Amino acid sequence: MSTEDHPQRPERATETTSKSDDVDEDEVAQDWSHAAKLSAKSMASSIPKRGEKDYEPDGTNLQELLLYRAREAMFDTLANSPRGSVVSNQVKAYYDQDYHGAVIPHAKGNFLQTMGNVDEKGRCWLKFHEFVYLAERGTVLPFYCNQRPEKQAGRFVEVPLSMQDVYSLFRSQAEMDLYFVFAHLKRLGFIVTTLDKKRSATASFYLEDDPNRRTVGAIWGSMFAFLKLETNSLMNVFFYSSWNFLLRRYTSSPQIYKDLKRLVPHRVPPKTIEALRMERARLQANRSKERFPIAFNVWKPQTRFRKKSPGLPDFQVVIHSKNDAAQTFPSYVDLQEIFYSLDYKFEFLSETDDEEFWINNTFIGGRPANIPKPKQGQTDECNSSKKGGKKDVAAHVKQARRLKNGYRSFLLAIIDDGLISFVKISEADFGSEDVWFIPYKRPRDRKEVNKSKDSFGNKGIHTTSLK
Amino acid sequence: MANDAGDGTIVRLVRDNLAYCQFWTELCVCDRTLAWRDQTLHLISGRPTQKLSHDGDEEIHTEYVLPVEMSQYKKGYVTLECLDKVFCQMCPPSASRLTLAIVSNDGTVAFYYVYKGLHKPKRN
Amino acid sequence: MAVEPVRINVTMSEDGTVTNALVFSLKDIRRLREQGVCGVLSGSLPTIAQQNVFLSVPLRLSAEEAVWLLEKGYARANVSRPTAISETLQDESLASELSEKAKLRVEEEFERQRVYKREQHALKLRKLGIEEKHRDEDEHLLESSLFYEVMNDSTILRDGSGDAEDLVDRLKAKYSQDGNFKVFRSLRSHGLVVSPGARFGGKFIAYPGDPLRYHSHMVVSSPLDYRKDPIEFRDIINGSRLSTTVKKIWVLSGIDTQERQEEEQVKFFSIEWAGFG
Amino acid sequence: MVKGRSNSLRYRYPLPVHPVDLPQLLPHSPVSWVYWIYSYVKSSNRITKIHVEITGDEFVHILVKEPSQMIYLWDNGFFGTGQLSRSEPTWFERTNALIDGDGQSNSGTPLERITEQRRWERSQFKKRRVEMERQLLELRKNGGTVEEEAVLLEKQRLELRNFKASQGSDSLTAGSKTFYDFESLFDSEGDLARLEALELMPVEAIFLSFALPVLDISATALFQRLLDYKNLCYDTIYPMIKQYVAYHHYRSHGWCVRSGIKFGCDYLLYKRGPPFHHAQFCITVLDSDENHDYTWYSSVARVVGGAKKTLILCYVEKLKSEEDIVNMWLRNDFTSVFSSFRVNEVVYKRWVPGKNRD
Repeated sequence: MSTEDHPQRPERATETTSKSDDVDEDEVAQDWSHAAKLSAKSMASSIPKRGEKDYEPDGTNLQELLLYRAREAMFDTLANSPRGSVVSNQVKAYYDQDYHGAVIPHAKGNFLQTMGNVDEKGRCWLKFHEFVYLAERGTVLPFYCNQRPEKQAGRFVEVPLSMQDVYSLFRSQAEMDLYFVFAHLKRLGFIVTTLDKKRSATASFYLEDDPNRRTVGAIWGSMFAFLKLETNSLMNVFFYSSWNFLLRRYTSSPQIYKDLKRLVPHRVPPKTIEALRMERARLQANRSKERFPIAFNVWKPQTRFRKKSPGLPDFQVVIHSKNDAAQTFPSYVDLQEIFYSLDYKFEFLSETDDEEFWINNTFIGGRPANIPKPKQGQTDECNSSKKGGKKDVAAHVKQARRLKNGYRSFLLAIIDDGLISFVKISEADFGSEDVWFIPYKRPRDRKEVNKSKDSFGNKGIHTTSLK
Repeated sequence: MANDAGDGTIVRLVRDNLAYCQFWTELCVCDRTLAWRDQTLHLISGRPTQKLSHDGDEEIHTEYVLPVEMSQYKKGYVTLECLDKVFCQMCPPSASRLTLAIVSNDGTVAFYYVYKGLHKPKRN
Repeated sequence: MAVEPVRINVTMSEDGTVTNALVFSLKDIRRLREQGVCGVLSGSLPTIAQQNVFLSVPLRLSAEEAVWLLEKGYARANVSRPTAISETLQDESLASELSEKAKLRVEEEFERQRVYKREQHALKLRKLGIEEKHRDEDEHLLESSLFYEVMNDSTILRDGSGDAEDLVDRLKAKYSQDGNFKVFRSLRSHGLVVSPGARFGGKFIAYPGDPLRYHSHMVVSSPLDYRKDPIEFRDIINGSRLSTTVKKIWVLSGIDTQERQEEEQVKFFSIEWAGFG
Repeated sequence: MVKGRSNSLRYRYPLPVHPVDLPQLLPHSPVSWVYWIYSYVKSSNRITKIHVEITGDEFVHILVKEPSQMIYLWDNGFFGTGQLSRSEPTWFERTNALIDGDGQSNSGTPLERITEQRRWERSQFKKRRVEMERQLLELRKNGGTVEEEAVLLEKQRLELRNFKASQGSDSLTAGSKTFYDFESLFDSEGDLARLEALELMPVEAIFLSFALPVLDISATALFQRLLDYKNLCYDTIYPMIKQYVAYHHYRSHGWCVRSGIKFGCDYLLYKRGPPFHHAQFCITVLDSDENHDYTWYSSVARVVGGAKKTLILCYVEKLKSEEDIVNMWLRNDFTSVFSSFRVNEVVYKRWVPGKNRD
């Protein structure tokens, strides 16, 4: 019996569950005395450190006291963490109902690097979720006014908005959910943008739609699939008949496998630049209404980000609100739709995180995007640390990586009544990988060679090492 | 050994498992059965040994084990109503819980305690 | 309950659907918590805005929590529409009034801060043995360091729009038939505090008291039809395994619509991995 | 350990159909041709058929009872599960070793004994914890202060740590063996009875009859036993087709595919087999238009993730009409039936934003 075959045993599961995996979700995290300490302005009294919670109310006064203190720590922190800004940093943002966003007459602040659109008059336009986010952090002060502030004609009346007022402006639950996911990612430093309606203005991995290419792609694709199915079925008829093993002689196990694996067709997702563009061309024509639109483009935290030419995002996010009766978790048909619509840094295409590669493969409206190349020594730390070390990886390691990581992927943000979690869903392709063990013919000859390896135990004899 | 068709098979399998893998004693297939949706439900009573019981600090009580079938490609037949019936009609009133023995067609048996109503988890 | 019900806020969109209920007042949030309704804090905490573990108002209530509070009379719904703010403020005199009031409030608050800051400043100087002198640049510095606070509760939105009663009746009627709500209500009647449970593979998780102090005891699944639905053993295997590893028990719930008494309709069975086999 | 070497010898064939050794064919030597042809005719990939017993009616169990055949199926591709062992059928050897009172008997796997030891230690550990909780409650009942409580907790923490460290050092010394008496345990000769059978999952049995001629039952006869032929329609055959298509897909690309029920999914994929590698992948099979509530996915994913494995959702997609498929089935053209479905796979992984910032 292998050691892992006792999964129902909780002791074992606890051992193997990595700590960080659970810590981020377990309730242990909600110790507000910790928050009180983090929160500089907080005047909450620090309470005795006691990480562990109790099993159940035991009726003692001490427990009552501990509960009372825990609540005090929480409410003190909340009460002592006011929203707003000091007068010198004050930035007023005015809600605009027609735009359903806010306008800042004279914008300043770091947030401009990743949020808002500055027009020719120098006004900064915030999308509604950006407005709520910045107001909630106290970065901008939310206001309502009876006319656009720049006019200054007649009586100009501005009324400060409370958080309750701001939230009352959400037009639907879906918009509110979108905001919660946005804020969740923003708080962790990610750069998050909504997708622009005008495709021609945004960076894309794809060239402009080419109708000729589309037809050619379609014909090729279907012909190839048809031919493959037909040849396979002819060979299958024989293999699975009772004659096969009477008449044929297999001199190795791989030969048998090669015949076996023809039975079940599998989908091969696009894995190369060519395949991706071919598929895009073939399928663009019949896109129906999206049940799962991409909500956000997301970039990892970085200082180099430019709003004007952001390049391709690192991730794309789709939102699923699980308690909304009108929604379902995506089926494969839905997943397929989502995969088709993805347009981001397809990380599997480039082995190293190669700046050049992505610059050369980013287009805006069918033309190269002309993303400024980073100057020498200006690359982010995260990039430089990743470079190198990825070359010359053993074949079976590469294969394991392909199987584990898959190809195109997106993030599904799930909302469970305000609790947000993420799932990464990637296309996988086990049908294109063979992992069978190749038995060696004369084990006696190999004994000496294998001895050292065996002495380490019975696990981990790699297929590749025994060929 | 006789190989009864249908339910007999899994009752025997679960009993053997309890006797020869878990080392339970006083094993007994109860006479009373329950007809439920084409199936006949049997109950096995027995006493686990201290050594193998999960909650080692508790006293050993007689446990009541209900073998049920699980298939990869067939719908189950046990409903909540069915569990209630087993509790009311098959278990003695003194039984605090039922042990569900899920016999899968992959050759494994897994055991779960079932308590009627809301039950607190173990303290540790 | 003799006390004033808590105010919960929902926005009704054009198509008549409503958003989740939100609570902005800390006082109300505290009272809900003492009632055993915790909701989920969802807004950035401005002083530590770079994390998601400790969040601030608004408190987001689940549909079950909101309907339960309304049904028990512990809460009153304040229903507004996304256009309410601008409609209210179209009344120019009202807008001016609110604007003036706000300015007054800010000025009062600023004055309070000035007094406090001057006191602190004087105290510091005295400690250092420096003589107090009036300097313009100090005053300037003081003015620019005053804190402008964005309030939580609205002064613009008015209660008592006709929508509220209709909506509350509609919600109550809708949820009285809802299995999840029945389960929620039953868990509450057992004195348990209930939270969303998807992260533990269930519909709810249930605590014996305030989650700030107690570990949760149960992961509760969405209800089955007591008489019709076969139990998916796979759910038992996964559910009890997950629960046992985090010291909880897995609870299967069911609704028996043939029971006449509403309270008797909800059935629970608690399941745990037996630890052998 | 010699085990590594003997394992690679014992499990050298990944499938129960073995390749034949044909002599080298030299183009310029007619003699080698003749010898080759002779060898070709004489040799064969066939094996002695394995006998299966199928029990049950609505719920079917497929059993192999002959000891050498049980071992053969386990050794040549890790097919089946010992009903009293949850894995390789070792019950007989284990029990014999217990009866002989020889804990170090070389036929029993020491792993299982270690596991038992661990469980015992764990229960001791728990007892300590209960005692500590009691101490804490007592302190509180007696009006202990917060400071006193902190002191006690620190003391207890230290104690537990020491206790944990002391465990594991004195392994395999716990001895109390409880025995049992059951006449069915022994046969009429007074020898230990062969009570354990090897159970094959239906999909394994299909693979060993339809794809490889290993079992002494034809695919057609097997299906008649597994399915309700009286009410044959798409819905009665589809659930099994779906499972088999997925099983065959992974088997045929070289994976050792075993039941995934203990991880709440359909299959586990091992490279080579359980003695060589841990399973890395868990497979859950779905229809291409099937979906569930999110909690369904999240609980599978958490169980799988907790065991450090990767969850694959394998969606089986129908390429032909239901009518066509039923007709093929009625013609016993299973090859065409199984080829009428395509597998589509996705990796499902929890994503924690904090860990993906750079």
